[in-house]
Amino acid sequence: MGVIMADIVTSGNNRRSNWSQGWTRGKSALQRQGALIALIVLIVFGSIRYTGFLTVYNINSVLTYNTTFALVALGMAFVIMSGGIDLSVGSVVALTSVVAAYASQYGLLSALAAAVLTGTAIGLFNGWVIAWLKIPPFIATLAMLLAARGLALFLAHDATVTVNTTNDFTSIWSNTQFHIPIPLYFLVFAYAFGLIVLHLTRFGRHVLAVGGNEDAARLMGLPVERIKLMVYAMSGALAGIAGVLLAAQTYTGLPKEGLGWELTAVASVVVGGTLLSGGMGSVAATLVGSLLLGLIFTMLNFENGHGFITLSPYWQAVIRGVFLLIVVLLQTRLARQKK
Amino acid sequence: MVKVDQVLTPKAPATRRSPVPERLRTFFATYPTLIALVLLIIFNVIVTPHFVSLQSLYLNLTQVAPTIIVATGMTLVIATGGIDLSVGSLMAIAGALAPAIFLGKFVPLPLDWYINILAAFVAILVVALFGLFNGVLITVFRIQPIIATLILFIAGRGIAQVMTNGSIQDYDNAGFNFIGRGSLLGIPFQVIIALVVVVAGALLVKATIFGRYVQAIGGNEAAARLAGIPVSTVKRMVYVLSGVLAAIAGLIYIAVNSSSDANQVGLNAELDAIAAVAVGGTSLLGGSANIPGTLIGALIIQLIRTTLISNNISFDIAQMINAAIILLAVYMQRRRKS
Amino acid sequence: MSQTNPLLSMEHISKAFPGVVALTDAHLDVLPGEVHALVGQNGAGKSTLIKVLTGVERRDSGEILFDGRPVDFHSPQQAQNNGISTIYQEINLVPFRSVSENIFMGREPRRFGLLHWRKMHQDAEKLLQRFSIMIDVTQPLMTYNIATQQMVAIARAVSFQSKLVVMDEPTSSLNESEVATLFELIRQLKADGIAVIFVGHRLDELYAICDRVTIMRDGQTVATQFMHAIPKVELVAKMLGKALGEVRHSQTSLDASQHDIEEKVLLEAYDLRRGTRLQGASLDIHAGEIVGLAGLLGSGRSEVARAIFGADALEGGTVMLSGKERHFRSPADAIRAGIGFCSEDRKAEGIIPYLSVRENLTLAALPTLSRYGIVSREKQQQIVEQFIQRIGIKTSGPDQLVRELSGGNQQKVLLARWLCLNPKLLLLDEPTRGIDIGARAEIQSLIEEFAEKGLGVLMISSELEELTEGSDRIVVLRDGRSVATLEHAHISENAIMAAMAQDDDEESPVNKDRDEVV
Amino acid sequence: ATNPSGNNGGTTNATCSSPPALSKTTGLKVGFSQNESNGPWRVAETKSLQDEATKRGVTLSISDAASSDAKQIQDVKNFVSQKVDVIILAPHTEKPLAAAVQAAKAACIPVFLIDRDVDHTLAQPNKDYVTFIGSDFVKQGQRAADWLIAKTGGKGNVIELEGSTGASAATNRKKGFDEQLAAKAPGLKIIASQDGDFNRETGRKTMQTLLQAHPEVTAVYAHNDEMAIGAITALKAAGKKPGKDVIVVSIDGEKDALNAIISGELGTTVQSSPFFGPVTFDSIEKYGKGTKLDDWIVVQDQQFTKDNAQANLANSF
Ligand SMILES: Nc1ncnc2c1ncn2[C@@H]1O[C@H](COP(=O)(O)OP(=O)(O)OP(=O)(O)O)[C@@H](O)[C@H]1O
Ligand SMILES: Nc1ncnc2c1ncn2[C@@H]1O[C@H](COP(=O)(O)OP(=O)(O)OP(=O)(O)O)[C@@H](O)[C@H]1O
Ligand SMILES: [Mg+2]
Ligand SMILES: [Mg+2]
Repeated sequence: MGVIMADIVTSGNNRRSNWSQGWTRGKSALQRQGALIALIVLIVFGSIRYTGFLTVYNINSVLTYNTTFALVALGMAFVIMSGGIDLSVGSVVALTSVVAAYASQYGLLSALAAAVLTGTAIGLFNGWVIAWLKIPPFIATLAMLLAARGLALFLAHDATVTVNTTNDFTSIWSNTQFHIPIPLYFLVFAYAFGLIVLHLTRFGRHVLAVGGNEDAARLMGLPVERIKLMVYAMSGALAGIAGVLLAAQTYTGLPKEGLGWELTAVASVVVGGTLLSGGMGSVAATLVGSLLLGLIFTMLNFENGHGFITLSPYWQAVIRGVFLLIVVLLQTRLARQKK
Repeated sequence: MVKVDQVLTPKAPATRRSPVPERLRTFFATYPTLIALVLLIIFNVIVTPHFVSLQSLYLNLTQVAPTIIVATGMTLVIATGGIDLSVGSLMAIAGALAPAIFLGKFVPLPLDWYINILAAFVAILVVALFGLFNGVLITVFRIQPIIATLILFIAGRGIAQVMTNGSIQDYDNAGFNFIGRGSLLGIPFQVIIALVVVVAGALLVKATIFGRYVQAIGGNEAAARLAGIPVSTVKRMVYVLSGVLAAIAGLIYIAVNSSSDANQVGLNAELDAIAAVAVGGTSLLGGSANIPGTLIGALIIQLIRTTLISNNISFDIAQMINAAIILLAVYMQRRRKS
Repeated sequence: MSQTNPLLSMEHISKAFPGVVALTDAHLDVLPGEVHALVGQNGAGKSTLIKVLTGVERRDSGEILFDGRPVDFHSPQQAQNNGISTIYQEINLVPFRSVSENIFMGREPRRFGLLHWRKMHQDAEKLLQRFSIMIDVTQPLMTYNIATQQMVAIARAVSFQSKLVVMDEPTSSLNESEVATLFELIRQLKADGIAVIFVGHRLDELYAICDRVTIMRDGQTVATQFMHAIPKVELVAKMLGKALGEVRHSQTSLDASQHDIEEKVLLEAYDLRRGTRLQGASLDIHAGEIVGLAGLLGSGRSEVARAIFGADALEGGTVMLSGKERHFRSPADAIRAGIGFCSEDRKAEGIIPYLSVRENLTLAALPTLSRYGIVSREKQQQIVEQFIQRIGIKTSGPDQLVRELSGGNQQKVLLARWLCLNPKLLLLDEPTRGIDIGARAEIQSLIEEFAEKGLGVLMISSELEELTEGSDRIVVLRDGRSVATLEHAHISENAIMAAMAQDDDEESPVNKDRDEVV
Repeated sequence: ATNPSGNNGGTTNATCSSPPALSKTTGLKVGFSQNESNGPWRVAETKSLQDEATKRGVTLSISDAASSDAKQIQDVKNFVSQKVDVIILAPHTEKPLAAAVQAAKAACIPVFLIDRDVDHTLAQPNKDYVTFIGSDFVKQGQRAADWLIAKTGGKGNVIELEGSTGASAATNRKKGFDEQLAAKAPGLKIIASQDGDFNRETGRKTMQTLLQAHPEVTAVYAHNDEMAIGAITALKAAGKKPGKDVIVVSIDGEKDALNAIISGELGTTVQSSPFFGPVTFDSIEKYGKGTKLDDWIVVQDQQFTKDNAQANLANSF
């Protein structure tokens, strides 16, 4: 008897799930496309309008330049999926670039290690403050935004720190492998890693669970604190790599670099269709979002070079704001339509 | 082993201590911050040379007044579960607009007291509209507050710079500068404004429906809507309010310098305000608004700044100490998250 | 049985929360392979006792022996590993994640260190089939209704192969058929020698499935007995701490739902339509009438209520209130027109956890309690105190945060939120879900009382007994359509089941269960 | 292992003269990379270049790095992508922008540095870039010191308002001033030196605070006019008479500063000319004609005092 009744419930459920299959899957897919569409439009527009836009040189320079931002955004994506936020990344990039600069005399690997360890340590501290001291991520990492900046300036004695240009250190930025700049390998590997972690490891799913419903995650016996700790550590580590690339690119540790990177990263993640409330998100779309927001700067430079109109930096700021608005609106539209 | 129908001797029902009533609770939330403030003052009295003087009181109060005003608005925004990153840029817009008006950049006007009022009024009105813009993005287009306000955070300062072409507008207008430089009965006028704003804000939260609605929305939006609360309207009003207060702060800011630099007005104001709110014991998760706390929070942050500068602590160390104190203050009154 | 050592014994447990003493010297012992009922009024301390056992809350004092060893769990995970799996009172799963992930969260099957998705989905499907639930396990949990979510939670808990399964009000959001399936499963567990602690307020269910019962009141254990050895009334008496006489009286007062229904029609809803969930539901409610709304989960009961209330926009159909056609664009409109609505989901759509009982209770009434936007503290206080004692909300005072109240008491606060407006029409979606029998009687007579005064009530409930007892007329929904209306004489559980399941088989699972008891 | 071009696999022929030659002299397409646009000085600099460019019929495309070294390098690379003929670079900081210079060189585009140089260990004038056109910041500091010593007779307590921490202008203006005092007038003690971030507001706030900690101050040295004007506001607010109780000296020579000198509130300001337009494009033309330029074309700065302020209002900014 019970079974018969249950079958009726079941049929209801099936109808329901088919019905709902649409919006949950389609939604996130479309949100990703929101950024993708914009990116494609931008590239096509640029290639048609500007000479020298669609050249190997330009593509390489744009991609390598945005690698640092993309790495930071990847870390941010995981933090946000866990229901948190990391405002310290910009300062951490600055700090780790300084550390890398000091360590550069011992060669690339040791510099890389030093910077990544520093970033990880900072991330662990953030995670500890958030998970164990129960201080909201926004404040905890806001404080770290100040502290890491201060530490960077302190270590660098308020100046830039020269890197060793005689050994292999700067090759991480300037060398190429199979005609592809080294930084791009970092970009690809980092995101491939991110995809695997998110979709094929317990950790990835648990991050989403914590972001989706922390209490539930705890009652299900997930080590919520440890998961948070690792997420922030990951963000710190990626910022560390970005710091190394920055130092290699500029021949210096830059204690004052990375201002406002945290917001760019958050924007990239959101433009990629990840919910700031946590529990849902996409790695691939974060890359798209980050490239999208990076490309707009290049576009503005080319537009000025185009000589048609000269946009003052002030107008450029306005345009960037409007652009962000358009992309975000486009996305919510698409998401809404399907829903 | 198991005694069937065993009836344990029923004890008298447990006596229940009544928990601290709401007022007290908010007071205790404020309490640790108060202690921190007092400690800071004592520290300064001992360490900082010439700290105990009307001069330094005046200095600290005037320097912190704009932050207090902005932070009050930020408290309400945060109480609804939102955030407003655009306040700094909005300050810049107000700061760029008012002089442009009374200097007759749009229409030549006589430099007269009512023109000053007009200029201030128009500036506030326009910025209020920008606040509404934030509110609409959030309520109508359902864009998350950080991103929605990030748009004006980026574009807003640009707008102000475009208006002034990035150059500094110097002017000579004692009448207008009164809001930044004048004083009534020996109290700096901007301090009076700040106090009025704080008191009004506190009353708003304590006594009015609006205050209740703000906290209810931050606490559980779905429930608030089902209880008949006009969620969208309330949210929009909150962002407009935040805009208006930012505008006032912006006007004070330029009046103090008697010049308006779109690149500088309100730079990092959002961080100061958010820090003040958090240090003041308002949960960033929304659902509560502690305006007196915010006042104290702002004072603490201001006092740290002066302490560090006047004791010649270099910027880098200062930053780290700043961070430590913010963490400490928030830690002292964090509320157990459910 | 009495010589076997208990699997679990909790002795002299006490636990105090800031301002509230939840447990004082509570006892509980559970034998291997028995189904042990844990009953008590709202706020008696049942959930707290369980949370203390599973390490969610730390106890202030007392011993816990599990499997003969003294234990002191610091986290649910630890309890889990030691063979205690738990279904907590509020559904605690992750809505965005797929059903199978929710089931295997924390122990996902892996291959070469990476997740083995296919296996996870297959195992999840197999598991759910034991509950004869066939759903797409790859879908996010949130796409399914509360009942399905509850079943998933149960499936998860059972799948741990534990020695003890704790169920805190597992049936509160299940309908009869699902309850039946759950009971089948519990019997299987029992057969496998697994013990079950079963917290519930529906006495029939307890008698149907439980071997022994522990009764709690005010954080203390008042009695532990064989289920059959204690008659219902005595059980209730012990729960409420009243003399038998009183209880008998209050019990019978339940069925006395005879009051005069006024002629004038209060609400008429024709052919309500909304997406796939509502496909032409119609009903009308007279002033002073209590209309029950029955249907399987997903039949659209909530949607009907929400649509009338203006919470969800209608795509078709008309709503007329006292003869005038109305289009409520928001709940606010509906409330102004004198309608109140209690959502089925207390946690997500009801309480505002960090506001006090006072603010929660008066939230909807604020406009009436204030002039020029200034709220009158006195009026607020007045109303709050009145309702706290009138419907017996168990709280340390109007200033207590509502999140600190027990589930049932939160529900009472929400009812009060509407009653204090004295509305024309009240839409109640599962109003007594998770409410103890005493409070339920109070609430029902309260509803009666307001109905006397001309209040129209729409009552959604998955408990047929409640519907048959409580309502003057019953409308039955199936797949978003109203398929039957049962007037007084024809109101019977079987009639309803037949209508909602489109099934003439006289025997209902509930009766089946009852037979075994009696 | 280092590939000094700092350019990622870009296909550019590394075989070009050093410094890269300028093929044509007419119809030039010039890219100007400004490092930020905050404050009157930068605005004036950009304007000067723009005006001169229009005057000479040169198409000038401007990018703004918003105070980010990384972005400025990228801006220069964008110019490379756009194949401009000449790049004018106002480096944000000395070392990082060497990378930009290298990138341009690798693409055989001549670079002219203005107002700040790059680190010579990483890039040399007349090799990697054509020349550096700019003032001598250390000298500016010394001149401010000399004037103050003369004015005060070498006695008093000085508060120093520093420019943005790390900026070469700040470092060198401090160096020049401090060393000069130490050498010539040990009686002038620097009682406090704090970051005023080159802007009026921070200058004012810092001054206010320092003032209340050090009422004994008799002189203020600000690394630029903006901070000096902020300091004057602070002094007045504290009821002190700038120019009488406290002597204020600074650097830049902007209009407000000259007005302050005229009204007697500011002692002197050593000019740091932002008018790079003429000199830069002259140099470009010379170079185009094949002339070899000096490594450093020093911009001759004036100094403004009560005597010449009025007269020079015109060529202030
Ligand atoms: N986190 C908490 N903070 C403060 N008080 C609490 C907390 N949790 C529970 N209480 C109090 O402890 C008492 C027991 O609550 P509990 O949830 O155990 O009751 P219950 O028997 O489960 O009631 P119900 O049947 O309604 O679920 C209640 O008075 C409740 O107010
Ligand atoms: N496919 C779905 N997508 C989203 N939510 C759903 C879906 N199916 C059901 N729900 C939710 O599950 C709940 C139960 O569905 P519905 O309300 O239609 O049935 P019901 O008869 O009201 O049952 P109940 O009384 O348990 O709510 C509703 O609140 C509905 O919002
Ligand atoms: Mg309970
Ligand atoms: Mg429902």
